[in-house]
Amino acid sequence: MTNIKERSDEIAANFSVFDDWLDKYNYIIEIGKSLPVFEDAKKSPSNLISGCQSQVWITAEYRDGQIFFAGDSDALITKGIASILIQVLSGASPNEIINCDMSFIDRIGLREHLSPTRANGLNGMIKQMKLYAIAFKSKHETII
Amino acid sequence: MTNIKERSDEIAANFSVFDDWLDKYNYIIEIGKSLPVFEDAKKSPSNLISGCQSQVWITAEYRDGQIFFAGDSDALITKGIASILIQVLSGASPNEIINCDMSFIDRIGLREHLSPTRANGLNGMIKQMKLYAIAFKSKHETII
Amino acid sequence: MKPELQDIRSQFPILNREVNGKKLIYFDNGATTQKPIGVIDAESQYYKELNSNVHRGVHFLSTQSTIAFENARKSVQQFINARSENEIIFTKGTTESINLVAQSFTSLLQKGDNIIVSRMEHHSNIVPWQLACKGRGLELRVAEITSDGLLDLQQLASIIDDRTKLIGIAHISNVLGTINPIKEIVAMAHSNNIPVLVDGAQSVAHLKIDVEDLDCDFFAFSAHKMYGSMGVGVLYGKEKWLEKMPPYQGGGEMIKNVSFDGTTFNELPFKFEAGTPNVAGTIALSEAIRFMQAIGIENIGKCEHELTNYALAKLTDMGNINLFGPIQNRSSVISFLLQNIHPYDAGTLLDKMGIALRTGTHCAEPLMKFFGINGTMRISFAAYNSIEEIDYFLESLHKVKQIFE
Amino acid sequence: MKPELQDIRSQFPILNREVNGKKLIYFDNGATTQKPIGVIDAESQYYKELNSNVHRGVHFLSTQSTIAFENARKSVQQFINARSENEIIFTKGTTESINLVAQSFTSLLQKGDNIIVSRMEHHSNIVPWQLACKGRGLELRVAEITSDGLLDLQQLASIIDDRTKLIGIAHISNVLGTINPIKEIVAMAHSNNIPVLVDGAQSVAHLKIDVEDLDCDFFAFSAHKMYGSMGVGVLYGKEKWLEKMPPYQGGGEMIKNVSFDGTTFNELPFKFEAGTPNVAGTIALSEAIRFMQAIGIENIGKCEHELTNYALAKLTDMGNINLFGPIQNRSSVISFLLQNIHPYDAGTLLDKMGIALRTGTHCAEPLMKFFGINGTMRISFAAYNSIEEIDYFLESLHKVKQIFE
Ligand SMILES: Cc1ncc(COP(=O)(O)O)c(C=O)c1O
Ligand SMILES: Cc1ncc(COP(=O)(O)O)c(C=O)c1O
Repeated sequence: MTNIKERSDEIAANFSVFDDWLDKYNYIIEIGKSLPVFEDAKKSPSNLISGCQSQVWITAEYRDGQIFFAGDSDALITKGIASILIQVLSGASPNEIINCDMSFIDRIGLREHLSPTRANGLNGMIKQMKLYAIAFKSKHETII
Repeated sequence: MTNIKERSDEIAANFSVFDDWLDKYNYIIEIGKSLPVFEDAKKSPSNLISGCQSQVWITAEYRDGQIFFAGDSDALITKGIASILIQVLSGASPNEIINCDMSFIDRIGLREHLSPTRANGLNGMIKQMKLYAIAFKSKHETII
Repeated sequence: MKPELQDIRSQFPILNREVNGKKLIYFDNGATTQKPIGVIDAESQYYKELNSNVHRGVHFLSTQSTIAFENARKSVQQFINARSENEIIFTKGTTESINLVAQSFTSLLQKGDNIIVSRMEHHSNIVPWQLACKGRGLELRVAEITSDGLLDLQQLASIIDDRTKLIGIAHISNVLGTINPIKEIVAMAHSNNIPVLVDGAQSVAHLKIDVEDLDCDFFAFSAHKMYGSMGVGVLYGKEKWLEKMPPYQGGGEMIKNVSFDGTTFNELPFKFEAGTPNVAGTIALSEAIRFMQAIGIENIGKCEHELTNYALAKLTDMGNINLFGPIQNRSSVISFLLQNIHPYDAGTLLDKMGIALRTGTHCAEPLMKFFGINGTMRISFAAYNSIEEIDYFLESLHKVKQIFE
Repeated sequence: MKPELQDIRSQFPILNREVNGKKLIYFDNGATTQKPIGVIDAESQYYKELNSNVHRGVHFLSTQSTIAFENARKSVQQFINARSENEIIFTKGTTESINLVAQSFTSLLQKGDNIIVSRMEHHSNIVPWQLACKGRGLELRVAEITSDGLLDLQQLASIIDDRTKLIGIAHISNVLGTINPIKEIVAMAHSNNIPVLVDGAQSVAHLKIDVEDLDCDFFAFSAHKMYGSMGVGVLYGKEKWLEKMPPYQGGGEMIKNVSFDGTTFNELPFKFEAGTPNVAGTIALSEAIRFMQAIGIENIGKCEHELTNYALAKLTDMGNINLFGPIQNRSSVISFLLQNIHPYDAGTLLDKMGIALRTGTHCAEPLMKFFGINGTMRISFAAYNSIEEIDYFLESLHKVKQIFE
């Protein structure tokens, strides 16, 4: 098993081969296509990340100390970004997610998506995924 | 009898001898002192020109087609300016006052007092004096 | 490019800049226009030479600032042909202008009265009324539109009744480009003694505004959408209404006398201008008006019209595209969707190509719902845009389509 | 003149100008401060390089504008030591900030509740409450002052009861220079569960503001009184209150979703920011903060304190003068009257000598009434003022006295 750091380093390395923005975005779109199918039933308002121009849904499951995320978006670039976050964060523990360092987003050249502009969903997705981690932590880890 | 034009030309001529602002203001203050005594009883809210920093009161009387103004102020410069207006406008007919050209104020170098700043009373005084003229015109001249 | 257009463009420093390594093409004028150097300099010159608070000072800077500020009011009055400077209230923008009316005017109404706004309004001409209606027990009615994005005048007539106390309507839709028939609406409304508020945010930079001719009761707009600075707006209101309406905000400037026993309010327009105004921005607005008048507002409209027709024709030719709004008698705002491509995806890639356009709901969610969509792409033109820019944009749009095919 | 002061002065282009043929001496800082070139340039650079609407655009300029705008919010947060950026609401000025609270907060109250403001408030911290009280059936109570211009804390304690729902108080009086004991007042108020609104218009440029330390619930100020642009203000509010309060104005930005069936509002701070904000002015405010921090707000305060003590001593020596306000623990606002000389007369002549000071009621008529006067002359200092300027002013004041003798 790899950890968040290793997975994000790997993604950053994959991105480092592109010096053309178009190739980079094509790659993001490709990554999005690799996301497992997300059933329409899960595209509910409660799973929707609010405030972004594209619709993006994220769900999370807790299994044996690890969190697994799934998601989808009606916009391909947003879907690709969701997919990157899901790849990096899925399988980590609540604590790892709560404390994880998101600077890899900068390294893969997606910093513009981190802007406080509410149009894009990246900040909203990260916030939601961390909220899931906090919720699972308080639900499961104080009991154990 | 002189008319508004002649009286204002005369005042402008008197002012033209000063090239120092201090002399000019000393002269304005002097002119103020020449105003006839204005009884305290007439210093009522209804005679007060509103909106200026100094208190200035203006009254008007109609006699045989002519309007005669009186006034006072608690500030000497304002009193001087009131006095100039009273000298120029008193004795004129309502029509003359309603239509009179106030450009002499510019010529005597008091243009700054004409600013839309509500701090000074010049605009307010002129407005009030013209209002008196309008009122007297409608009261007396439509009857005659 | 025509030499006149070069002349205009050269006044806009930002048009020389590159974004993402590409020459900037700014097609987001509906959101805010760029500023000519005359406007930018007017504001900085003010701070370098004249800066002072207005209206109350006896000193030179204050007097000069006041004169410049009140002259700006005069420019605005003449620009929109208002009868008097008392009808020109400075606010911080269209949104505040509408909120002022929504709060102050509705305080004169009775529970059960109603207000009408249209389906195509910007949120700024919806939410203030929702808040006021909720607070005062009024009803908000909706003037519906047709599928080609025109106001349905028959339906409008049918929802007016004797409890209708105001109609709020955009002069031009910020999504569809529809130019609403204000004079007709005003005639209909006035025959029922109903005042009309016109949201002029999208028209003031594109059409000659004559409030006397329109005969509307209120007209609201923002300086920043007409080559002026941010933080300045105007509310035009007929004196007969403004006189009746209570003050909106309280503070300095708007009072005649203050005491704890009772406060009296200043005359128009000051009654509605509480606090230190944005003097620099207001003076810059008069410079923006001068800029527009130097070109001629009709000339601006004509050039934009050409750009709009050209773009509409080319976009239609492109195929696999949905265009929203009327085809004729429209303004230079074009909303569209590429089939099977999310506007956010397309907008993100076009940005990489240097093109600034807007994607999303354009603060008009009820209108989006009407069309059953989540958003559109929107291009909107100003005096400095060119056919060449549109050609580059069309090329780029082709590339985007290829990427997503 | 000290070299540090020369450094500061050289940043203010307007200080080089002459008025009425004399070098400008600007002592009207209580009304508005002058702007350093960094602030002026920040605003014009924004329009030359970055201008765009914020928050909703996907394109480069919009993203960069949004980042700069939100960074400005962060600067303000840090500058006044707020806990979160959500507590920083941008408005158009102190007056609007107070109106926002006066309308929105009082909507949570019941008929018969009361609000307290002090006798020494600026109209901007009186009239909004009068309007709100009238609209909602609340009572406005007055915290009285002593003849030396200090708040009467005993009387304040005596008018607080269990229907008291808010206390509004100036941090520093714009007439007297009194620095009110905010922490003491807050402690008294909080022990009765009453929130406190501090009008910081006159303190923010002179004292280090720490809202956590003051523990006030609201703090309002204007950029233009702290070296920033006109048309920008701040309302700090504790999140617990802002969360409870309904929106003030409606429009773009402040909503989450809009429909005619029901609209939901955005999160803090956006819930209170309807319409296009003054992005350029807000960015310039962060530059004004940088300017102040570069000198050090404590240093500014110290220099102003020296100027104030010097001027107070010399004015006292002059004789035939009435000084208002406390002698110690005061700010750099000095109000006075020359015996038998009308402030307007003196101000007019001093203006001719190049000195900009303020005369009149200073938007504090209830305070004028308390002292039984119609107005005062007021000088007020900022970071760029000097002892030399005060000397010239004193000389000029002597001349004025001679003229009227
Ligand atoms: C104490 C005080 N409060 C409020 C204000 C109002 O500020 P603004 O006009 O910037 O809204 C002022 C400014 O004159 C002031 O001195
Ligand atoms: C039609 C319309 N109304 C109102 C507004 C709001 O203008 P502002 O944000 O300047 O207040 C806009 C701007 O987006 C608009 O397009």
